[in-house]
Amino acid sequence: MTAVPARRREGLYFAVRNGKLLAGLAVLVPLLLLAAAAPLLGGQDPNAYVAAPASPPSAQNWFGTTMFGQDVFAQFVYGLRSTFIVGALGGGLAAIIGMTIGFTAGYRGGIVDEVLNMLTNIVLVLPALAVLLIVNAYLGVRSVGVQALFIGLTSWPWAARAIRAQTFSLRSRDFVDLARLSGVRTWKIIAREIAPNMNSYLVMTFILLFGGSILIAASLDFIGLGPSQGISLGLMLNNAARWSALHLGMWWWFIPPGAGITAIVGALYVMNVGLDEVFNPRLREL
Amino acid sequence: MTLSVRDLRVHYRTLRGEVKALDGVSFDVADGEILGLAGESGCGKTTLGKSLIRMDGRMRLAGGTAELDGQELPIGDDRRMNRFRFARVSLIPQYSMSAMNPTRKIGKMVGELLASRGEKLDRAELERRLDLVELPRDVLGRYPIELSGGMKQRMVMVISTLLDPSLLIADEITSALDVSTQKAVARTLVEFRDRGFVRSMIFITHDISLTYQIADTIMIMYAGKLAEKAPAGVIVSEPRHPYTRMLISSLPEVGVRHAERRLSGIPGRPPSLLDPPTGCRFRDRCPLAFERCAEEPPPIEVAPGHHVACWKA
Amino acid sequence: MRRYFGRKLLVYGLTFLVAVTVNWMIPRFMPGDPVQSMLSRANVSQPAAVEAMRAHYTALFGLDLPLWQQYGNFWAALFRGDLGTSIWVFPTPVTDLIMRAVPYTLALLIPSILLSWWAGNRFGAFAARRKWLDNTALPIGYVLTATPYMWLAILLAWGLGVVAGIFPVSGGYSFSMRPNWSWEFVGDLALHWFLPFASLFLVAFGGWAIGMRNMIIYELEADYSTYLASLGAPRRLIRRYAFRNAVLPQITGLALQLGVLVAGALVTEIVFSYPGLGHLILKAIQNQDFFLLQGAFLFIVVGVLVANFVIDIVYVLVDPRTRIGMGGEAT
Amino acid sequence: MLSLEGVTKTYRVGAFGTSTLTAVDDVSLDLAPGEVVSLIGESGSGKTTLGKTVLGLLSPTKGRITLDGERARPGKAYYRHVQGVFQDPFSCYNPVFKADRVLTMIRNEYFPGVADSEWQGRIETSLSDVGLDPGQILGRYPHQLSGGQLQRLLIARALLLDLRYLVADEITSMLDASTRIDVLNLLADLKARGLGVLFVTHDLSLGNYISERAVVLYRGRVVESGSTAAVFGNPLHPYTIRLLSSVPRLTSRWGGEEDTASAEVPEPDDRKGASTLVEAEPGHLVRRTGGDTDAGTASLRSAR
Amino acid sequence: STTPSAPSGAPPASGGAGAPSAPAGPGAADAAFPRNETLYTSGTQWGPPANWNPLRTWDSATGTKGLVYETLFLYDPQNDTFTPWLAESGDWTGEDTYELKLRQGVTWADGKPFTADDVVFTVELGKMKTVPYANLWGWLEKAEAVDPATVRFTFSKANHQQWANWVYNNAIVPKHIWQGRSEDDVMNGVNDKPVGTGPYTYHSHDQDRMAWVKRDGWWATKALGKDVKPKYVVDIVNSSNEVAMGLLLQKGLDLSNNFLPGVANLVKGNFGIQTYFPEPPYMLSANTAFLVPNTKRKPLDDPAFRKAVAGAIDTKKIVEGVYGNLVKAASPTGLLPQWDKYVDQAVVSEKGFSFDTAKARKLLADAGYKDRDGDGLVENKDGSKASLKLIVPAGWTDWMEASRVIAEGAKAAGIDITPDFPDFNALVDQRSSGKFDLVLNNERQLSNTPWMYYDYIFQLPVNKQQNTVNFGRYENKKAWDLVQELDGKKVDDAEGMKKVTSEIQKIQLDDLPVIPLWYNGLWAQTSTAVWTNWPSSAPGTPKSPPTMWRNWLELGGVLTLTEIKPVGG
Ligand SMILES: Nc1ncnc2c1ncn2[C@@H]1O[C@H](COP(=O)(O)OP(=O)(O)OP(=O)(O)O)[C@@H](O)[C@H]1O
Ligand SMILES: Nc1ncnc2c1ncn2[C@@H]1O[C@H](COP(=O)(O)OP(=O)(O)OP(=O)(O)O)[C@@H](O)[C@H]1O
Ligand SMILES: [Mg+2]
Ligand SMILES: [Mg+2]
Repeated sequence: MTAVPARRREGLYFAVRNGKLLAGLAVLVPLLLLAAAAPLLGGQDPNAYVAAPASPPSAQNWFGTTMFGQDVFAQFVYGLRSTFIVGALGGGLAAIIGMTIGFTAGYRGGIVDEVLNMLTNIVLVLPALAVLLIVNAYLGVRSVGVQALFIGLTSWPWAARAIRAQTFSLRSRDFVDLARLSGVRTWKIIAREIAPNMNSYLVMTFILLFGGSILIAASLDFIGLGPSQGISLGLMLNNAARWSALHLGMWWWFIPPGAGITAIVGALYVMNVGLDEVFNPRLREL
Repeated sequence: MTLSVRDLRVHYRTLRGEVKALDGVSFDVADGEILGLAGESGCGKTTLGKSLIRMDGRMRLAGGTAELDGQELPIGDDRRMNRFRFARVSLIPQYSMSAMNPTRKIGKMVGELLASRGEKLDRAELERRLDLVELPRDVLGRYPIELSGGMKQRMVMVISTLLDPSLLIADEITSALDVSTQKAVARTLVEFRDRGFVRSMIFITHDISLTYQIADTIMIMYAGKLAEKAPAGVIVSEPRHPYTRMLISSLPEVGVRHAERRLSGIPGRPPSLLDPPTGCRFRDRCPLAFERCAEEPPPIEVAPGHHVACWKA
Repeated sequence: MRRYFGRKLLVYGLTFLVAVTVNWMIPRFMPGDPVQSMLSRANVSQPAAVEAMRAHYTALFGLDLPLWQQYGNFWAALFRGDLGTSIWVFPTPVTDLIMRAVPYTLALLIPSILLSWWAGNRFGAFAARRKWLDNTALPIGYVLTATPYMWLAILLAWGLGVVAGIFPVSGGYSFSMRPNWSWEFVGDLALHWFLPFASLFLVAFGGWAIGMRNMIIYELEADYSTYLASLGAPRRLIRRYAFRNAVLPQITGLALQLGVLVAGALVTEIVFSYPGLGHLILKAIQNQDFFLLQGAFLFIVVGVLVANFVIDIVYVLVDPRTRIGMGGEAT
Repeated sequence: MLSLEGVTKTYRVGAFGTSTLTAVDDVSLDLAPGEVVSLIGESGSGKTTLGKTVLGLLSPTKGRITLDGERARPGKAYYRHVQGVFQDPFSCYNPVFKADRVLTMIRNEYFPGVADSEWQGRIETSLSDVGLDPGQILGRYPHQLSGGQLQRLLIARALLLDLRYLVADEITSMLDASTRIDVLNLLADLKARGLGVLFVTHDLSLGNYISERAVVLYRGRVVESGSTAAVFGNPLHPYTIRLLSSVPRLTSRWGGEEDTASAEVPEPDDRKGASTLVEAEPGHLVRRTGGDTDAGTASLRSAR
Repeated sequence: STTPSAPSGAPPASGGAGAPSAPAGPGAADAAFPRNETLYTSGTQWGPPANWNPLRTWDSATGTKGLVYETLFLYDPQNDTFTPWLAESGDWTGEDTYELKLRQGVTWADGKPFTADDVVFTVELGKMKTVPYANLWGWLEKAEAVDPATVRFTFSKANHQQWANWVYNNAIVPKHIWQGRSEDDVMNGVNDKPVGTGPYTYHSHDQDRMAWVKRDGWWATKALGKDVKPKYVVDIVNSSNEVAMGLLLQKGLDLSNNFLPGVANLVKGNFGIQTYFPEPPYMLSANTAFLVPNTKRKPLDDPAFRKAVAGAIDTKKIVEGVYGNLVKAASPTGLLPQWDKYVDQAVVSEKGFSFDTAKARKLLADAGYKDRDGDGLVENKDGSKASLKLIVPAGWTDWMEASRVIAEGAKAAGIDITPDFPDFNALVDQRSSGKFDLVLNNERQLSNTPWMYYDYIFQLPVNKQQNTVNFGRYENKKAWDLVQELDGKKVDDAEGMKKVTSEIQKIQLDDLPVIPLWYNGLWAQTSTAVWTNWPSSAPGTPKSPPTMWRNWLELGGVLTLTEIKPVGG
């Protein structure tokens, strides 16, 4: 007998004791705060030329400056911002699509499932980044939003698959039949009966999509298909590589953005495992 | 005396504290005996079975001993217990359908299992036993998925008893089956005992009628404690514990009809094992309860082989 | 079985169709005229000459035809294995360019995928064995998977290349070398290959290790493991079985990850200017060579599809469950 | 009258839907108000499928279901009169929510206009009808209630509607012996109030306990049906006989091998046209296959 | 064997190894280029070498024109002199006739002699419409070989300046090999066995490199006593500037013609890397970066507004911030320093502009541009918003940075400019169809005549598509007439030229059809690890341009190869 209310309370109990979850949050929250406080910390324009070019970290420029005399720290905090935005938008969109398709396919079954499954498989085997490359390369407008849109549109399939499988197993649970016997309509059953049972699962799916979007966005930025205005961590890496930061020994230019991405995505992944342990009694450690 | 369990206490560690699933259970199983273990859900049947062969991570041996063939079973020590498993104590799990590695051919798996225990596979004997349970010999060359549910269950029965253990524990192995299959399985178990593949057996089920069909002795548990233990016929015909009595009288037999005779259940629910009440645990639901029941009744032997834990017995 | 593969092939076929169509469509509906930008690079001073050249190249690339005809021609050419002519490296056929780059990409991808898969699975299974190992290995795995490919590549290039000077940080082989089968040359190739390989390997390795570790924990909890343990089977046997069964989903995982790995290879190549497909794609983007971009993209799609199909077949071969389920002998 | 006319349900099975499986095959059945009909059969005989088909949760491949002569159309109107209770009380409740949500759901869908106080009254009536104390039930989570309580709550839920027929699919099989009997008694009481119950079970003794009529299902087909007394007292089909003989009883132990001979049941695959239900006694139907002559039946009877 | 096999004109058959694609060179022995005989360069080739067609000056392998095929003259921009090369001399023998005397004893790499027929043939190729110099035949009437050493050209219109440009800009191809080639072949042919008169011949190539090998019997050795020093020239295909920088630092590269921001640090540091000047601007100037306003759009159609824009741009900030002082701010005329003598300083000091935000504001106010809605930015005269976009190709990072500086300065002066970074294709589209506000451009290079720049700025008529000139669609008949007049001035008539340019500059500075920003450098950084005596501003060193850029070998790049010396050699 699995019982959720108790599980909820237990969930909290385990959550506050789960080292992985806490460690993940400990990394993520400060970065989030940094991103939120970007205008305070990084000045108005992260691309402004504020100091002597190519200078190493100092009291004025905590992370040093770029080849052009832009403050790396300012770029970093603003970059965090767009990274979080891409993650949230891209991951969010992918989660919405994945959920819609997963729920529909899993719940309706039959021909609807077949068709959606086919669609999912098609998008799944398409190498997403290659598609994004193509699309992005020809795209006139390049902004964080557009980038997130395309990432969202291509990275949902595995989520749809997973949600479909979950829905499929939940659908055969008697309470769904009971809801139908109460005359509840389909979408309401999905939203009110099935989805609440997958809360934790959906959260975890979103987390993974979030992290995935960040990585994809970073790759695109790095290739030079990033937002043409503003700054992002991937773009910083791109700039650093482009302007020979490696050869000029300007490590302060390329280490922070990469470390930022790794920290965010890593923290998300670790949190995901933590959540899994919290919600999955089998994985709980005593 | 094959098995002798004394004052066995097994607890589950949980967030809210220790669940005292077995709280001082003592009993014996004789050579060649089939002990039927029955009782309401949650009374500790599975816990008892598990503790005799392999405790899972959350179980803790809080006390008590078990002796098999005069030799102490190190039930609290997973490592040392390994030597006894399979060879001396074996198990037919409830989950026979999924008990075999899905990606290994059955024969190969059996061979590897035996080899890992340092035993040699006696193919002829194995085939004889397959014949006995009416399995074609070529199942050994198949994957578990290629077998039907009944076949898998029989295969697991054969595997578990391959080393002729002294004690076999069968936990709810028939509850998912329909009556005719259930009957066949139950009979096979008896056959195994009769042929000496196993010396004695603990047959766990919540179905008293079924236990009655094959067990020599029936032990009724209630809330982690022994309520009554007696030869099968005695339990059914002259139960002494009020719980046993009420339990048996709530069983609708074939032929009993509502219109003619209205049966009734036992009111109330068993106590929580997290923090069990003192004294007789059945007290709250017992129509015969009196002051004395506030004290815990010790199991007493009211007749040879008939143990009851009740002041009124 | 036939039905299974029939269905798979249908998915692959449709995917291919979609990919080709998207691929064909995008450059044609995007702003800008490739011929015009090619000419603007040519930097010819006289407008009249430019006009003549423009008409000439538009016809040469078949861009003057009605769209449906261009689409048809595209397919027809595709089946002839003709992906058109590169604008950037005029007049080299796109297929030539791709074929030249492919060996490098494959030399990176195949070993890094297979080795990381193998080693990651081994390591994951190994880590799940002991708590302290698990607690140290796991974070490493997570950091590795969370690392963007290019960043790890940059770090390696910086640390082992620029600072330590052990490995070269760009190119496929030294500029002083000329291709031949001498030890010297092969060694030089290997030296250039190592860093991109290592960065691909490491990131993928972390992912597999974690996947395996999680998977094997589930398998160790599975009924068959419990049963074996109850029968006193040694941990070794149980682990072996669990490993074998946990590897199976990892095979499917391989199919799912393929796209990501290919993408990883692309950005890694860019960091190291390794003359593979990724590098080619970057150049195609930078030089707006959409014929080349299309070709490279199609090549990747086809490659991924074929690899997926191979994995599907392998999976059917190694997992009796699918094989038997498909035969319909048992339900 | 709730009637099934030649209901057939076919599933697509096999890993890729390659073959079909007829779970319910041409079943006709009437359920009158105030009557309990037990549907008996071993696992996989199609009981649940049939039950769900009656409830409109599955649509029949062939045949039809009528309520008072009108074709049943799953929807609010139909469910006002026909409801179901399922085998596993725990899985009938959404574990995320409180148990009484099943009641709220009825209110939202059927009685949105009813005032709170009136609704409270109705709940209390129906809870007391099933012998539950509202104080112990309301506001609790499913895991805080016992299986018996949950099953009763489900029945109480159905009683909130203008309920006339109830499909009870193995509603006691997950319950303890002692709780089980209470739920059975409740069903019997409801019958007295004019409710028609389709009681699905694989436990013959339970079917016998509360029902007037019994229908024995074997691999999707009715093999025997008639009054409970006739089917249990004088089983004619070899399958029924085998089932009965396999039931463990407290009054007698299984004998030696004497009953295995009767376990030979005609293979289900022989779906020859000759296989029909014939009336052996008034109101007692039994399936005869082509080769299964009167003589065969006689020999089976003597074997008992 | 260790003897290097004699290089031949034809690329050797690929040696069956089948290793990464490139045809292997002759013999297995030279698996590696001997370092001390090889010159490694980069910064020219932007893609794998794909053709050796000298007519495709924009994408043929580097050195196809210059190392293999040669031009009639070389031009030295520093000293404004023409060096006879394949020609011995060229003179205007009449108003409309020009006679070319060819050098004797020049042979093609296959041993055939170079004659007047080859020159006539090459010029006549221009009769094919798609050949880039097809327009030559708009004013050239005929070219005839008077004798094997003499060619006579008869013009319908004597465009002296253009012709002077033509003779040093176009490679002569061998008639005996090229005749009979179809137009498609001439224009699109790979010409994978280039046979030229130059000092080098094809050796091998791969995706990321082009290797040339010195050939014996180059005419200039005997005729001029000049000899190219490196036996091999390996031109490394640019993958990124970063790679070039890495190679340069590791001494794997001798001459990098890449734009390497930050190189100033390396020059100052002890890395063995030099640039032409040891101090800012470090590089010679190669072309002018212009801000081109669309003169057909409001408010850019108003010269006053354009002037305000010009005055609002802090060019110094671009030069220092974006380029780290590798470039120089441009003079208001935009003419390169090499053309200083054509600048009328009086005109410039009277009409020129300079960075002065306050003045820009005043200009705006005077011209009637006011900030009516109080956002700090002026509106059009009719009150509508004047928000302008400055387009720069996405990915051109230095320009992107520069455009930010421009926008910043403009905002300060009250002009609303936002940088926008479309893809190159899209940009080209917008630029040529006139659907833009402001665009950055530097497509005209240094040459023998400022006419080149004026042609670029003023050319008429304005077509629907402006492909290479007058992107701003500026229409001024008078100016265009002056430009054509300049074209007709004799090359040695400096005074006559200046008179015309002075007139042009007046119009230019009044109207500002384009706004010169800075002079892009002739990016060149050299390493002395293997080769020394690189051209530089220091006394006693060669002054030829240290470059392998396409179209720069005939500006003296090839001479640099004859001047450098092996270390210790
Ligand atoms: N892993 C566990 N953690 C905590 N408590 C447990 C655990 N497993 C069982 N229990 C508790 O221990 C008690 C005995 O459980 P056990 O499974 O032995 O009962 P059972 O008699 O086998 O019941 P059933 O008939 O339902 O199988 C119950 O109260 C149960 O809730
Ligand atoms: N959704 C389904 N898809 C395919 N086959 C199904 C499905 N549901 C049931 N079946 C098959 O139909 C047959 C009848 O199943 P059903 O559940 O009706 O049997 P049952 O008599 O209720 O059995 P039990 O006593 O185990 O509940 C079985 O063989 C079952 O495997
Ligand atoms: Mg149990
Ligand atoms: Mg069922």
